[in-house]
Amino acid sequence: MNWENVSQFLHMGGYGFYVWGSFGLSFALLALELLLLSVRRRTLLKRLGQIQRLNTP
Amino acid sequence: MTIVMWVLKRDLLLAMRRKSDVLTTLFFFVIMVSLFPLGVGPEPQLLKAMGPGVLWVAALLASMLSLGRLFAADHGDGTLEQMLLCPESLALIVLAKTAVHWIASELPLVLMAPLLGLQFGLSGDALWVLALSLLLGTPVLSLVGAIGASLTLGLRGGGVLVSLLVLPLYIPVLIFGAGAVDANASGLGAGGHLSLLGALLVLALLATPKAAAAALRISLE
Amino acid sequence: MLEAVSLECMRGDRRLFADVGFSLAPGELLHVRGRNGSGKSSLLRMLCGLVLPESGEIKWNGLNIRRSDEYKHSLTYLGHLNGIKEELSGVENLRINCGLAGSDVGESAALDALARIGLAGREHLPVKVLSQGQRRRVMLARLLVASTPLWILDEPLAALDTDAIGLMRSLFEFHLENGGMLILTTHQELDIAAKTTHEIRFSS
Amino acid sequence: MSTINWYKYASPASFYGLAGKMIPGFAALSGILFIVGLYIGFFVAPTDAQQGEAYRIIFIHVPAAWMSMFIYVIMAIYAGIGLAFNTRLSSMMAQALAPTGALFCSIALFTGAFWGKPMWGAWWVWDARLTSQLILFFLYIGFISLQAAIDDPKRSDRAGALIALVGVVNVPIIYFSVKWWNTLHQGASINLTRAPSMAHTMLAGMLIMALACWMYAIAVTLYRVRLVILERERHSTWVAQLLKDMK
Repeated sequence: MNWENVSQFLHMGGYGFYVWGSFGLSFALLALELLLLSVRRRTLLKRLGQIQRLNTP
Repeated sequence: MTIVMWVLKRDLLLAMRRKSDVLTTLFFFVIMVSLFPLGVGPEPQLLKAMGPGVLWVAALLASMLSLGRLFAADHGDGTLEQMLLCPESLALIVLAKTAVHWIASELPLVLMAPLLGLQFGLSGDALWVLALSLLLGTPVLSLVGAIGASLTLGLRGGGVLVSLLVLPLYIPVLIFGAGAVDANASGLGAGGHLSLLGALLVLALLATPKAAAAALRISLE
Repeated sequence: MLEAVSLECMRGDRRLFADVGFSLAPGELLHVRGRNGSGKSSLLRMLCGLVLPESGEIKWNGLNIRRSDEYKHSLTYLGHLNGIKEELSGVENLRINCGLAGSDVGESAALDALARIGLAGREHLPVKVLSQGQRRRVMLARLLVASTPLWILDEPLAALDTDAIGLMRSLFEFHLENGGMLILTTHQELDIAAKTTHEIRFSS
Repeated sequence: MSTINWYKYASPASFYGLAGKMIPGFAALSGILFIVGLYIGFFVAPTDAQQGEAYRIIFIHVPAAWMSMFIYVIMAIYAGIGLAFNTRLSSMMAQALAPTGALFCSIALFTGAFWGKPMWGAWWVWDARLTSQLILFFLYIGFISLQAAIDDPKRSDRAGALIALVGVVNVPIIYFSVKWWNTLHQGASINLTRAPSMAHTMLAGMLIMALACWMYAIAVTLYRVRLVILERERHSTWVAQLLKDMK
C-alpha cells in the first residue's frame, strides 16, 4: 500500500492539486458529456412526440 | 485551344480587370507585417529574430483571406456548374484556376516580402532564403486552401469556417518555411528545409486538385 | 437518345419527386412544368449529372451518364444563372463559355451570333453595362453556335422581350428539325413545333 | 451511380435497436475497468523516483491522448466508407465519434498542462507531443464546425468525410514537422509519456485505463449515434412506431 492515511493520499506527495485536478476535471468532463447527451435525448424525444401529435389528429 | 488554356486565359483576363483585388491582398500583407514592430517594440535584435516568423504568418493569413475569391464568384454566377459539365477533368481545371489564383494573389507577396524583411533587419542572405521559401511554400497554401474553399462554398460564415479548416493544415508549411530562414541564420544551411518544402509542393500538386475537385462536386450537388 | 428510369430526388429530408421517367429521341421535346420549388431545376440538374439521383438511372445511348465520356460532349446546359462575367465583354464571354464547353469559336462567328441575337453594336461593351435581358442574350448566344445534340435549358426565356422569344422559338424548332433534343422549363406558354412533345408536370 | 446499397444490410432502423442492446454492456465494462485501473494507478503502482506522485497523471493523460488519435483515425475510416459506398450509417458513426474524440483530446491537453506546471514550471510548453495534440484538437474542431454549418445531411456527411480524410493524411506530416521544429528549438527534456522507470504495474494500469476509455467511447458513441439516427429518420414510419410504443 502506498498510503498510510487519507490525508497522505490526498496530499499526493505535494502534487495533490495537479493530480486531483487532472483526474477530477477529466471525469467531470466525461460526466458532462453524459449529461449533455441525456438532455439532448430528452429534448429530441419531446420534439418528435410533439410533431407526431400534430400530424396525427 | 484546349479547355485548360481557356480557363487560364479567362482567369488571367479577369485578374487583370480586377486589379484592386490583387492590391487589397498585398496591402493586407504589408499592414499585417508592419503592425508587429508596433506591438512588440522596435528592439532590433528581437525584430530580427521574429522577422521570418512574422512574414510567414502574415503570408499565411493573407493567403487564407484571398481564398474566398478562388471559387466564390464562379459559384455565384453559375460558371462553376459549367466547369463541372465541361468535357475535361475537373482536377485539371482546379489546378489551372489555383495556378492563376497564386499568380494574382500570392506572387506579389513573395516579391514584396524581401522588402518588408529589410524593415526587420534581415541580412541579404536571409532575404534570399525567405523569398525562396515563400516561392516554394505559398503554392502549397493555395493548393491546400482550394480544398477548404470548395468545401465551404455557399455556407453561412464560410470565411471564418475556411480558416478553421485550412489553418491547421498550413502548419507544416509554416514550420519549414520560417524554419528555413532561421536555419540559414544559425549557420545550419537552409537546404534541408527548402527541399522539404519542395517535397510538400510536389505532394500537394499531386493530391490536392483531385480532393478539391471532389469537394466541388459535393458542394454543388 | 436520353433515357431516365424512375428517378427520385431528395432535398434534405424532403422528397421533391419520385418515379420520374421518360425517354427522349432525336427531334423530340421535353417540357417540364410546375411551380417554383417543385423540383424542375433539380430534375434538370440531375439530367446533367450535377445531382445524383437518390434512386433510378439516367442513360445516354444506353450508357449511364456517369460512365459516358461522350455525354459531356453532347450536352449544353444553361441554368437559371447566366454564367457570364461582368468584367468581360459579350464576345469574350461567349468565346470563353464555348471554349470551356470544348468548342473553339472564332471571333467573327461570335460577333455574328451576338448580332443575330440582337446585340449588334454592344459586342465589345463590358457586360456590366448591359440590361438583364441583354445579359441573358449573351448567355443564349451560345445556342446559336453550339453543335451539341442535347440542350437542357432552365427558364431560357426569363427576362426576354417578345422579339427575342420569337427568335428563340425558331431556334428551338430549327434545332429539333435537325435531329436535336430539347429539354426546357418555361413560365410562359410557348408553342414549339416538334415531332413529339413530352410533358412532365410537377404538382405540389 | 449504381453502387450496391450496403445500407440495406446495416439499416439505421435495425442498428438503432442493436445499439440500444449493446450500450449497457459497454457502459458496465467501462465502469469496472475504470475502477480497476484507478485502483492500480493509485494503490498498486509505486511512486516514481524522479517525478514523485505527479507521474500518476499519466494514467489519465496517456489513455486520453491515445484515444483522441485512435478515434480520429476510426472516424476518418467510417467517414471514408460513407463517402465511397454511400452508406448512411457509417457517416452517422463518424458524426457521432467526433465530439467524444474532441473531448479526449481536450482531456489530454489539460492533463498535460497539469503535469507540466510542477515538472516544467509552466502550464504550457511547446513540446512536440502537446503541440501535435493541440493541432489534432483544431482538426476535430474543423470537422465538427464544417458538419454543423451544412444543413443538408448528405452534403454534410460528404464534406465532413473529405475534410476528415484530408486531415488523416496530414496528421503524419504535421506530427513530423512539429517534431522537427521542436528538436531544432531544443524542447523540454523530460517527457510525460516517457516515465523513466516504467514498472510493469504502471504499464498495466495505463493499459487498463485505456481499455476503460475505449469502452466508454464505444458506449457514448452508440448512444449518440442513436440520437443522430432518430433525428435523421424522424419522418420514417419506424420512428413513428417507436414513438408510439414508448408512450
